[in-house]
Amino acid sequence: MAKIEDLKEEAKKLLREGKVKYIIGYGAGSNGWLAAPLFIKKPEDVDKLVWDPTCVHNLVRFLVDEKRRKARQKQPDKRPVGIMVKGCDSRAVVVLLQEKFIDRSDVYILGVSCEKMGVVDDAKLAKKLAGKKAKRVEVDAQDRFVVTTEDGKIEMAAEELLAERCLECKANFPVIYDLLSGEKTKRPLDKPFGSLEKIESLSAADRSSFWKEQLDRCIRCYACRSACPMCYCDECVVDSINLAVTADTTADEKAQRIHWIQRSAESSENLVYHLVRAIHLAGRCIDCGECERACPLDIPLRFLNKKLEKEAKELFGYEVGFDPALPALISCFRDEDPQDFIR
Amino acid sequence: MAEDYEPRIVAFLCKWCSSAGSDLAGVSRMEYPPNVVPIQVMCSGSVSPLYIFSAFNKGADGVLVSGCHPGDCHYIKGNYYARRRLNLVKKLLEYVGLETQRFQMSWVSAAEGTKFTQIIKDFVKELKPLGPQTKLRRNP
Amino acid sequence: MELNVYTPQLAKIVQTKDEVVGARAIKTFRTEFANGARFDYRCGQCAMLSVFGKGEAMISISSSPLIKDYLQFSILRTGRVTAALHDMEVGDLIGVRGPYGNGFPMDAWQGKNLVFIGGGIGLAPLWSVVQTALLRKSEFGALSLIYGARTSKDIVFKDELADLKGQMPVHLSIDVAEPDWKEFVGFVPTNVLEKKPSPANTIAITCGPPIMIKFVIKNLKDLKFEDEQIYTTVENKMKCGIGKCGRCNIGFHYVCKDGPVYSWADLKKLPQEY
Amino acid sequence: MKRTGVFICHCGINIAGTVDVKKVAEELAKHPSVVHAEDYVYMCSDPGQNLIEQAIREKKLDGVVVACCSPNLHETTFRNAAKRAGLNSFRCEIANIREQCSWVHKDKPKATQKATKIARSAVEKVRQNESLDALSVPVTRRALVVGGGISGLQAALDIANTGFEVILVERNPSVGGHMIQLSETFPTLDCSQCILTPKMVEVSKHPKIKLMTYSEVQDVSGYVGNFKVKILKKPTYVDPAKCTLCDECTKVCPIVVPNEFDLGLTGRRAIYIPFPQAIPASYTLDDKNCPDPFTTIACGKCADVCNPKAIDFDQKPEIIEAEVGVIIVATGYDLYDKENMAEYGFGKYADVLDGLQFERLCSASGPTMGQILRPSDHKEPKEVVFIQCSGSRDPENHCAYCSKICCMYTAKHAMLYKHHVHDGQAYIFYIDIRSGGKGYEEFVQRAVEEDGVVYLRGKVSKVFEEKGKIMVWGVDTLTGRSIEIAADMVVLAQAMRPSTGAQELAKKLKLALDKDGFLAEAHPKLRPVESVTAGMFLAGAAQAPKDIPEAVAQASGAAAKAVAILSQDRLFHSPTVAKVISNLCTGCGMCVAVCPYDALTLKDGKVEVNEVLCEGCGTCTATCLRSAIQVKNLTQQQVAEMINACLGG
Amino acid sequence: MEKILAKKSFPQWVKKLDSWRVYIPRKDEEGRWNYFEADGGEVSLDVLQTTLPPKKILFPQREVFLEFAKTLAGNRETLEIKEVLPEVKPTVIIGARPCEARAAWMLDEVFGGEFKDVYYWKRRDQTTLVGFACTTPPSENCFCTSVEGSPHSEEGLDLLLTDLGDRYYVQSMTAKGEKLISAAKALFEEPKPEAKKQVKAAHAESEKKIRRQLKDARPIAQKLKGMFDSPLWDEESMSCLRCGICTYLCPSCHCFDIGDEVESPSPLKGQRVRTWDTCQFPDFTMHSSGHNPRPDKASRLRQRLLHKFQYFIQVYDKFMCVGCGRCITLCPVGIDIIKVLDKVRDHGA
Repeated sequence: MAKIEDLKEEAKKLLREGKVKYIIGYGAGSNGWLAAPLFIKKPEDVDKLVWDPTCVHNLVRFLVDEKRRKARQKQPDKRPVGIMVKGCDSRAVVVLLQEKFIDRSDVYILGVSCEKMGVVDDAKLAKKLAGKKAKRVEVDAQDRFVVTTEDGKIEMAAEELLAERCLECKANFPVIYDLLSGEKTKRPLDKPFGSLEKIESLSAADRSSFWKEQLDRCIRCYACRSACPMCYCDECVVDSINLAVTADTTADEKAQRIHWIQRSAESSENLVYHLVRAIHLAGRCIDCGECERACPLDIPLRFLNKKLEKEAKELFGYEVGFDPALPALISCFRDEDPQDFIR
Repeated sequence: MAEDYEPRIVAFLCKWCSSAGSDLAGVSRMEYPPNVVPIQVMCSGSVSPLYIFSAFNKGADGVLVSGCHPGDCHYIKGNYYARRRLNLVKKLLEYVGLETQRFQMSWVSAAEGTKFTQIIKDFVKELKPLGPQTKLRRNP
Repeated sequence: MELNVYTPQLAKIVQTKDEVVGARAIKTFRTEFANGARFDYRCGQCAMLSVFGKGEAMISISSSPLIKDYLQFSILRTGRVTAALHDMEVGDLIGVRGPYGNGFPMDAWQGKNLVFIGGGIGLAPLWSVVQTALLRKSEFGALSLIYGARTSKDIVFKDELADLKGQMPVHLSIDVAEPDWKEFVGFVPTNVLEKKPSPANTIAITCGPPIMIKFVIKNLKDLKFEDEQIYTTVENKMKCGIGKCGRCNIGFHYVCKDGPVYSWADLKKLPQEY
Repeated sequence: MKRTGVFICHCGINIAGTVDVKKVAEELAKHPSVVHAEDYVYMCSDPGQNLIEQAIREKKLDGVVVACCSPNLHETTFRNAAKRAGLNSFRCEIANIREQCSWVHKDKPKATQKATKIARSAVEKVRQNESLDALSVPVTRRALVVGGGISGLQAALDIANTGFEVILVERNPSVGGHMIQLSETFPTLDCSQCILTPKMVEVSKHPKIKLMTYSEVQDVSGYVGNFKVKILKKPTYVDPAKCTLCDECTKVCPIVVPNEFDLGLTGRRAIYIPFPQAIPASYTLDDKNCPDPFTTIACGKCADVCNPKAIDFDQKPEIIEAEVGVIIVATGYDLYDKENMAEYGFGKYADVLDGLQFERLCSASGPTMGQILRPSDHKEPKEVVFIQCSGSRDPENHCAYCSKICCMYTAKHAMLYKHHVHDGQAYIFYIDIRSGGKGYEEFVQRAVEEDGVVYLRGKVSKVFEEKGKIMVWGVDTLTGRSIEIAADMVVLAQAMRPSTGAQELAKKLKLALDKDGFLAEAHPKLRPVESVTAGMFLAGAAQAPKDIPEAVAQASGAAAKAVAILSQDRLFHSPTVAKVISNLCTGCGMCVAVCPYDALTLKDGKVEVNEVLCEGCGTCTATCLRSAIQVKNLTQQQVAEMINACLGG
Repeated sequence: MEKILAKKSFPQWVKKLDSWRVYIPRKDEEGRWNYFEADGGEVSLDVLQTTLPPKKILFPQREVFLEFAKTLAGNRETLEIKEVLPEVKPTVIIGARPCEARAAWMLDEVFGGEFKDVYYWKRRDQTTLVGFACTTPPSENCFCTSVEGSPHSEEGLDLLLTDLGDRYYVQSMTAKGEKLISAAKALFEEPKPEAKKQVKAAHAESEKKIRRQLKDARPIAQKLKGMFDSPLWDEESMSCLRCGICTYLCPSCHCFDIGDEVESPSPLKGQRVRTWDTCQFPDFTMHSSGHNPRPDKASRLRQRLLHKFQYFIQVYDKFMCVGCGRCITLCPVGIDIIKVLDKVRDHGA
């Protein structure tokens, strides 16, 4: 993992000179081993920044909050926000730029490269520890993980703890940044969509029961869409109520709000909700894995999004998150797009 | 499956080609099963994935989207967007275990009454052995 | 059988009247219970109305509890349920449950002058008090009404207000001048300052948009009304109507159950979350 | 909307024979928004329409559904009826229960159930229809005609003769198109140039026609009645006003290139006049070949000998902007590429020609002054093989379609050949003969009977050169005999293709192409001269292979359509266009990217609709992730309810 | 009543409860704990914290209130309303944590009072809660002792089981609890005096094992009254995602929505249902005019904390937090209610 001393220096300078409003970074969490989002307004707090494999969050999500905050303010502070991004997170920035949700001048991007590492998968860690609780997770000089529990330290090979998405990462370094910490090293990648094979190889009936079992657990807490930087709509199409209401919204508009699905957490409604979410993220999901991580019921949501990422690549040669000038996946086509499924 | 099971199909037909093709089937007095209820849309490009999910959610056993042949779109290129978007929808539905036969897309021109008829016949025939669609359907 | 607090009684719409048409349409409904259910309530209380298939909306009752034949509601077309209500006609069935909330302490006001200050649809909850006060006229001192709306077209109860003028001073206002308007032009709070109701032995009761209430209260204070002399109602989003669903609270008060009527003395102690 | 009326048409027994119309009316009456439902034997009849009008007035209906035949037939009828009764015409919807129900089913209960669903779905739609008024825009009373062949010339003249201005754009130095290259025309054997040149002259002298040759359409924006076009005027380096047509320049020009007019059978200089009767009558210095691409030096000899000093090397390309109300596209055809017909030795053997080359050989103004001679040795060919369907009607290898005119012109060629070479023999290989047309069949008969042309039914399997002869092998499928002809010349009736560059132009004009690359008409039967874009019309072979009379007819048709627009004060446009729900829009621009009409733009982070450009296709709706853009009267809310109605019950 | 139940007899006892619907926590293949209906399979109380508390059994996420349908009799349209009360079968929740039972004891207040919630009480009255004292804290974020609870608290419970190695010490607090014992009398023994001593010691020991602490919860409640407008809420809510995890998974959170679900628009047919809702969703308090009294994350975080630590105390003199720590453990961005309240306590100090 990159050392971030140079980044801290820059952060201090930015805050001291008032070039950024604040900096979104990672700090130590108070609950267990995981880092937590940290919002730094003062240069003296910069030393609270941490960078290690527990920095799993996609902080780009908070740019959405920042935009909403600015929209509420009468005279918003137009200075950029500093933000720490990993490779995957940086691709989220690219998508937000592509969709003109933010302007390049809204952000000062402090890129950190995961280099050969990535982030820890909490489910994998929990399984390894079988009930014990980790206090710290660190990386040693040999790029192995060292997990500290109440009963002492356990060493593990990186692959055993790294999130699946990190093992399938296309670029484990930021693709857009103002300052980059670390090297642009790439992990060799044989099967970029290898983790899907398990589900793809099932029969239709088995896939159906797999997803039913998974999605029946959903309680519609909407943590998945709340954690997602691409789910920035003010009003989600699956919501049955209007959220984006202004003085101009007519009673008819409110009355005509479509009930695509019910709020009730039932099998069919959960499935449709997640299908809508998946299709809306097609060509937009950059595989930061936050939806899956945030899910309290451990629904493997990443498999839905990753599947469409794979199809976009294989059917249309579309790769998301590298070029802000690219049209969106569904707002372009190629004459040779496959149509073997059409009669 | 019970012999008298009749699948319920919603067909989104673009106004200029497929709906006209379906009209031609009528004018030519071709016969096909009455399982399909058509919804005329302006262009296959306007068929949102939400329509498809919703139709299945409200109880459709099959959904058909039919538009103009490539290059033939009344709106120049709407069917190309539809082709890309609905391919993703199809892949996604199959991925979550919906039988592949349940969602279909076709190109039917205004002159292809016969083709339209054949597509509906085949669709109904393929859906019958599958029985009612329960996966996306609310309160099946 | 145990009473189910969530089950509405069926009521038939027996009369409708368009008060205001256009984008901010207001319609007045009178309903009668289909099965002769009893419904005793106090001025200022609300009822939860159901349009089956659309949902429920909490609406204040604008008829006087002394009139037992019907319930009257004046409803602004603003969302899914109220839009559906506006589409209903005489003979259609809705659901009614309630009454909910505390209501105005009319008995405590005996012997006092009452000045009603309303804006827009805010006249609806006041109307129940106005009607009741008229029916019990001997119990109160002088009555008067200050009421305003954005335009003359937005004024509700136009005919009733004309009749009311024979029974108490009625001061009307509109926000922006119109050719045929003879009365005050300006906002309601300004009209309050203009008409200068005396605080002596008087209770001021104000209903209307939050911003209007805020300035009415400020102006009443300037006219030397004490906090205890000012009453208002609070509106918040409600679902259950009985203090359980958790959304309409201001501080530890559930507006549906502990409100919606507050004296300014009580209200100002609570968080301003409405 | 609460007060919907539903009217169910029996259409005699067309509907009532398979659909229990009473039952449908009964079922629809149960719908909460339906206050009136009735059936009648012929809704489209006057009494039927009266029923509708009466019900609207008496029951204060705010929506009408007529369940009857396809909306393509009587939508206007019933919308007008609704309008007469004081209802906005967009509050009337058609439920198609004939073409899409009664005519295609036999089981009455099931057809009745389906008809009920279709009608219910229409009720759900109409319930939420907005009252709309047609959008209106002023008209620029000027036409643009693209292409100066016979179709373009005819269209331009027809429009100009009604008094409207026309801009005629032709990319070549002269108008005339392919027709001017022809020698005689079938079936009358008129001299092609003789009948065309008067039209060319008329165009060039017409006060209402602005002729722009050697020019190309670069860009088109706007919408029907109000197009803005950019036309690139390429420099000719010769001032036609000064040029006296003395032809001194060509004599000194050192650069020789193949002559397009003679299809490469002859050469021309870099400074040239395409043909003697060219309009405008002026020389063009072809800057692709001068200066010589190899030496890159302009020798300037032409300027030296030009007495009137008409040559100006400083001319620059010019972009001319113009506003027009309508556009007629008449970009014509080209013949199928030589490279593609290598199997017939085309391009390999000098004496294998295509039809147009043969026309030049026959033409009195041609390279041989009307004598038919072999290009290889200038000898008179004694045996000539004509091959029809060269590249046509061959879906596996070439074009799937029939090029339509080849049967006729091949007969003409064979005939002309016989007229020139009396002792020669003409053979025609054909698949079948398509001679539909006035005097066409007689013409073919004449070729056989009077001129002794030998028709051989079958395909040519091989063409190769042997001892100065072109050997043609084939099979006569009528007799089953193999045929071997040692020919002196082979003429291929090459397939017709859309002209080069037509595809690019179609993109600029946002016109649709059919699968073969010809411009697509709005409706194959009912709107054959209109394009899919309002205000743009098609004429001639750009739309499909056709012969001269057909091209002229279509050109006149297109001109009539164009004039119909130009003679309006204001134009009306369907108001069922996109609308933006602004507070949901995040300004991502995905809809802007998909709009086929550039009707959407981003402004201050929100999308705006140019209602006049929008055609209401709804592709934006399906693209928007937030349902923030909807097509009026076919909103997602409406479709959602329609889906419900289609599945319920 | 106090009894001893041998651990090996525990499964037999569960089997004997066949006239009840029995819920018990179980681990699925992926290692997630949850309450499941006992299906005759293996049962044990070797349980860590379930993701979802047993709240969902007393207060299901979706509950049908009534069914409505329009029917056409002849030409007369009628609207039929049918109340749907929950099916009432006696239910036992075995292995509920004492804190989870305390939450039920709080929900009893909410759903009781002047307007009794029949749907809740239909279930509640039929439900017997068998608690399992936390001799090992089920979560590292447990802090029940800070909010007037304990790993062996009895509020809301009918029976409390305490692990004494090879036996459970069984305390019955109610007649409902005793009924469960009577269902398999033979399996239970009278406790010996030393067992009583053991259980006391175990309980005392269990309190010490609680790792996290919120000091001075009552004074914090007092202090909160003055902190409504503090900038603290904004700072602490910066990382909030506005998801519903903290509240949906909270044993005591009970906010709900009532809405109509239409099955068929024509002829009208549908249900009125109650579903869970949460103060953390922006639409929760939004008026139909678009005005929102709690427009931002700060006001929503404040509402969650004040509801639990101020308002509820003002009305019922109880915290509306049982200290189970779920909101801390499962918050995707590590918002820690203890840390936030620590800041409240230390605010201005």
